[in-house]
Amino acid sequence: MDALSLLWWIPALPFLGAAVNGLLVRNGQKGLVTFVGLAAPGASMLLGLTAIWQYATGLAPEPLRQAVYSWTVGEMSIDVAFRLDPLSAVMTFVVTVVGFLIHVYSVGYMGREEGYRRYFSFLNLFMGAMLLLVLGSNFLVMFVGWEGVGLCSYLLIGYYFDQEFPPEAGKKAFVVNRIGDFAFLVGMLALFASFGTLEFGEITERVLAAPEIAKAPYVFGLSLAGFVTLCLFIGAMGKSAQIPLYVWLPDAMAGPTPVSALIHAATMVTAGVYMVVRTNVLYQLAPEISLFVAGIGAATAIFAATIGLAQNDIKKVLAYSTVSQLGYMFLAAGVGAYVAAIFHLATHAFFKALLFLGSGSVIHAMGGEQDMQKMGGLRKHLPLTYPTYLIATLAIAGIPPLAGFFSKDEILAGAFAGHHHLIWGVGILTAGLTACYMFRSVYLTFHGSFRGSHEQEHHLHESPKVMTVPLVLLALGAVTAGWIGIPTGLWEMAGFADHNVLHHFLSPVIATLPGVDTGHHLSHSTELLLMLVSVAVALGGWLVAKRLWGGERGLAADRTFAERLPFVQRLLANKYYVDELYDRVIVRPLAGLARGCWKIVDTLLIDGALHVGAFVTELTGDLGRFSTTGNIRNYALYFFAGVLLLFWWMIF
Amino acid sequence: MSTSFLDLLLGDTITRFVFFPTVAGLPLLLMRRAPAATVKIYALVVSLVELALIGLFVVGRWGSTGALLARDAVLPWIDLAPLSVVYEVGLDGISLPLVLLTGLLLPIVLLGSWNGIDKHWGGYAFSMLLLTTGILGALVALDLFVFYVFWEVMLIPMYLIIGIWGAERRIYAAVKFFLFTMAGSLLMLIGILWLGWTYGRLTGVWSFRYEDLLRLELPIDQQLWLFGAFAIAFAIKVPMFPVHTWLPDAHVEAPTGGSVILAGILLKLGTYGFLRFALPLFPHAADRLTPWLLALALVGIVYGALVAWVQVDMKKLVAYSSIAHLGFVMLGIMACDLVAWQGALIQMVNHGLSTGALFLLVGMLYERRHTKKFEDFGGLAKPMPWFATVLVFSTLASVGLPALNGFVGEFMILVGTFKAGWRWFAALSTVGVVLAAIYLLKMLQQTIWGPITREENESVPDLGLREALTLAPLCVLMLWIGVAPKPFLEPSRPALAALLEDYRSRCAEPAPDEPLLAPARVSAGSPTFAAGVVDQEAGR
Amino acid sequence: MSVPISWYLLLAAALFAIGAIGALTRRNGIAIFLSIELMLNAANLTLAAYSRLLGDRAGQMVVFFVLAVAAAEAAVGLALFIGIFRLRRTIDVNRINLLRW
Amino acid sequence: MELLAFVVFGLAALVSAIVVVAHRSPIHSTLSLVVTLVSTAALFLMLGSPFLAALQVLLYTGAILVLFLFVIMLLNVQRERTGAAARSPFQTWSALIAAFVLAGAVCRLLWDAHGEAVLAPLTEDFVALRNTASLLFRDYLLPFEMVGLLLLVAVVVASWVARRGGADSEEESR
Repeated sequence: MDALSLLWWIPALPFLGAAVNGLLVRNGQKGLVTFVGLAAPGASMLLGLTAIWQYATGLAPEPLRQAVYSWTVGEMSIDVAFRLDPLSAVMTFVVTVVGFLIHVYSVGYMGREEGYRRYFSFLNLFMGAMLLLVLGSNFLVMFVGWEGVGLCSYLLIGYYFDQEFPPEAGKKAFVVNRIGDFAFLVGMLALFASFGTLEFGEITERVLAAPEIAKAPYVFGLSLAGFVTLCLFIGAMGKSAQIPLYVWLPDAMAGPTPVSALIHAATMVTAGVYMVVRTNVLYQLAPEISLFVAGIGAATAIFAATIGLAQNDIKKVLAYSTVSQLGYMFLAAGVGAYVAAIFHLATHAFFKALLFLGSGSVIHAMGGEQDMQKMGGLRKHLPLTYPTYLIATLAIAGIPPLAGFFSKDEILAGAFAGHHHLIWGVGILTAGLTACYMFRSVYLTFHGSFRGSHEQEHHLHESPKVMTVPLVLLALGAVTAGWIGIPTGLWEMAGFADHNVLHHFLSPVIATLPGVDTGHHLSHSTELLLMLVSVAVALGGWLVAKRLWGGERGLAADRTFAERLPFVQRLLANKYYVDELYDRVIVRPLAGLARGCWKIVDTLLIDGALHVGAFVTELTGDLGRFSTTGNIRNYALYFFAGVLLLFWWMIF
Repeated sequence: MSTSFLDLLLGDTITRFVFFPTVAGLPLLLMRRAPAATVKIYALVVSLVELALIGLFVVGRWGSTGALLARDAVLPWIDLAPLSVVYEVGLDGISLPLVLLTGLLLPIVLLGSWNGIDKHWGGYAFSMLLLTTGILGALVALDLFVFYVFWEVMLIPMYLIIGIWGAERRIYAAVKFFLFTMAGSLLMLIGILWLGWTYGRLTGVWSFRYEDLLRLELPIDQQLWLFGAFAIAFAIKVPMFPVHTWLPDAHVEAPTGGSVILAGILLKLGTYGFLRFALPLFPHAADRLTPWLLALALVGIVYGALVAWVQVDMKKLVAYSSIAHLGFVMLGIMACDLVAWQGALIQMVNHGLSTGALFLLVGMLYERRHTKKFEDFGGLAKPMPWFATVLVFSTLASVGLPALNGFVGEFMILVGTFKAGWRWFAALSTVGVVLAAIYLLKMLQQTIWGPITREENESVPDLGLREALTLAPLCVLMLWIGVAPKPFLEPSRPALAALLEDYRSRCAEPAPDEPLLAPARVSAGSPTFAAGVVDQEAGR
Repeated sequence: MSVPISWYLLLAAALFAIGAIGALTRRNGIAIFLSIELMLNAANLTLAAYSRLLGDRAGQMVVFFVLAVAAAEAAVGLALFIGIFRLRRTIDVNRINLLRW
Repeated sequence: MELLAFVVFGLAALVSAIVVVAHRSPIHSTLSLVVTLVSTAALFLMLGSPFLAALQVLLYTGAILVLFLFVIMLLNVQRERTGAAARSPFQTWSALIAAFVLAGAVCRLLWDAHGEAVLAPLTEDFVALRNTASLLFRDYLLPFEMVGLLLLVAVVVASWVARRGGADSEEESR
């Protein structure tokens, strides 16, 4: 089977599944729903893996482009086309595999829900849109997927639509994303206006052929590349939850947990990183924006990590952790370590999905309870969930040889190599904080003694197989995913040939521009030293967590902290009051302006002027009206007066 | 060979489908005692036949030239030397999408008014049919006098529809609608007469034919005055920012069908007028005033969106959203770029579909709950899942979600505007995209999501078969245009390209000091009719 | 001795003015009607006088038609008064102000 | 002789006209209009139109005014009320002024135009009824027939309007 010629079926299959489940299947047919809901992404995964295999063994690294049909013609000619190159291959792999596992998990997690069919329909829709995003050959198809995943995010966050909060959270997610999309759109416009195409390949070729076009001043003292990359990055800020547009992601936890795992941890939120790497040629030509990206990434990383320390909702901890890790990825992209960004994206997809699914298993066992203050000691009751969760925690904390270690280390090395020492420092600090708050969640959830009610304790049970098997498989990924990118330095020190598979595979995607220096190389000793430092920091974070929350200590540390530094604790627990700030500074003034426009401009000024005009007319009419007495004699008199006037006029 | 009006009416002509609704609708006025079902089915059949007539006419000419052009034989109408008014209608790629949309919306509107209109159904249906004739006539008129007549024909039925079948404040709304529109169209009438008079001064014969008047080269000051007269008439219809206040009132008070036709087609006559008349007839004035009109369009986009956001009435929200969406169309038209024009044209259709669907949905909700206020809704997705689905779908189309129709138009408009050099206008108008998400999602939030707060909402019935049939064609088209817009864009391209070519070449030459008569344009001049097929490259 | 033609005309003018005063000041509908007949009569007199002056009998024809029209007018007008009287029990034109404002 | 006749009939016409206008009772007004019309008929005779004189007496006094009288009696119209509310001094005074101005202006004009000019003597030809008849039934045949039609229509309409329980009262009772 030639999977490559069937490339467009990879996103099409999940769409088909969504349509079948959404329109044809009835609510009661649960078996059918499950079959369709799993078969579509499953088939898509198989097809995707086959295609990637055939591509990697046959065509690589030449990109494969497949145009399905032309969307528009004429001056603005855009094809609906797909592109398989190393970058999209990696993304497709991550999306289909993690996505399929989460689908399987959902069968168990969502089994008793009333909206089962709706859930699977939306989840399939999401898979389709996400695959459209990563496989799209031009900005337009990417944007379709980009908005499509946003839509699914909206629908799935608001899955529990009969409650007050989830739909609100969904709306917030969509709107905040839209703010980013607006910039994305402007960036696309600028690209199209300058290059006349939106194809990734063509744009890259043209920029490579004539970088001076992209470097020419455009607006605001920015070059074209600078303007476009700034716009695109603002788009990425929205989708990938970076400062200042990160506020929607924590709220997005209102959706079902598998949704958080799939959309708000593993796939959709990383789309921004994917886009930045996809357009790396432009970023390389806009060093000031790249630095900005790295700065925002680093700031987000540490900012979210500090908030994560003070959260008590297990999913909120993971949400801020996601924001923080996404910051890492942007940090990587910003300092030019594009491969590292994708690497971290891939490993993060595995361990963060695992964390979320594990937390889902916990929540499932707790009967919907998400507050860690009411948990504790769950490892006895959840014999499979605990080890997998622990593996994921170790991975995210950066303990070797798990996945997170290699990817995080590569990022930090990249930052150090690019002489961004401040950013490196922030990164390493964040690594420590990450280990700390992640182990805090492990200790509070699984260690110590149970703090919930008796009813809950009685109810505790391990999840069914359909949920635990994906956990195990993801744990496998969380352990091994890092091995595809073991740093070149390590191989060489050990005396082996370089087997940094990922790096070799992805390097054709990373443009090499004359005059742009990307090859920062560290000496092996420095590299090793950096690794040791980051491992030490991670272990330090772990130890701190163990000291504070380990064993039977439970929440004592949190209480002490709240007593000693009530201000800081409140600040962290309330997420630095950013939501409130936005509400006061942006939302309310805007609503006031809108109300002013309506009540003052529309009703008072425009309609008022109109009504004044109408009143004057009416008044004039009234004055004239009094002559219409209805008395025939008056009319006769008018008539007579008229005759006299005529007479007068005729004679004189 | 002399053709009579009757020949046109009976032949396979534009005239036939323009006048068919009114002629076939006349019996409705006599059916005062007939059972309601008979009246309704008769009207529906008439509307479907009308759709078939339009469809057959278009299909019959499809592909013959590639550009789909047709025009009826020209009939003398008022022949009092030196006054010469002719009846001349023609169909080209610019009017085609709107003609098709009109034909499509007519049966949908009648079906959507099935139970919502509770008195004088026959009269209502006849008003709709008469309105259709007015709209179609204005869209195909090739003589400004004929255009004006049809333009005014549209006014009366709409006035009646709002005034008779509207809600509580219907009289206020109807009068406001009437006065606004009338004020504008009288200015336009003066402009038309002035043009005819000028033509008469130059040739000895007053003519109002579009193609004749296109040959007029006027000095800039006259152009500015005349463009102003036309622009005000069309801007009121669109409606653009400071003259928009009739629209929310008209929409809120109008019955569902009236709102659908009003938003779906009537408003487009304004933008169509800009594209067809105001720009080509007065290119220099249009060129000079472009930044101002772009600014007004931009203000309309942002302003409409902001005001929509704080509405408490569902229908009013949709009405203000129309202002924002039509702002996009105006942006595209004034950008004077082929892509933008194509986008503007397709956006007119898109807005008709998605806003039409939204108004139908609001109407269905109103029939069930007799209220349009947000505070009375909430949580309706539970009792009405299909309603919620279609509402979300239409809303997303309206928001401009890619792969649905709204995005195609917005994107092309923005690309064209940006490409034409109006970068700031394009960039700033994308703010409207953000705001659209805010207010439309607010609408969803307050109607279908959340817990049910009112007891009456517990058991609202879901969509029935008739309602589903009403909405289905709209939804299918929304998805189709969004996924594969190419077939919808192609027919109008040659006509737009020719128009743009003509506009640009005329702008390039300075305006004369005295009115002049340019030689008749054979090729690109009068949009596409003379030459039949226009060179595909003409627009570039 | 023969009477100057202007005397007839002046007499007609005087009658006309009197009729006009009546038509404008009376409130009784029938009285107004009578005044109008008076004015018609004055006009007839003028016509007859000019007919005589010019030696053209066309003027007499016109008078004939005026008379006929006056008859028709009287018939319809009086019928209207009867109708109005049935409705409103009065023919006082001050009270028949249906068209007021 | 002619002068005397003119003075007598003219004065009679004037005086009775004033009575028509000034008397409160419609019956008296109508009766004094009879005097005016008969006087005018005499003047017609003096102006050489015996046909018109006859017609005036027969048609006006004989038919129209009798109709008036019938209606007045049918409706049993009272004298005009003279309450303060019924008076409208502005209307009255302006009517008087306007009428006098008009009359004055017309008189002035006529006097200027004709002065003391005396008429030529009457000719047999002018007075001859035969000639009048030939004029009416030959040259003016069409208008004559149309006047007949007009009268027919007037009669039909009048009888329809005045019928008991007409359209108006039907409207009223609904």
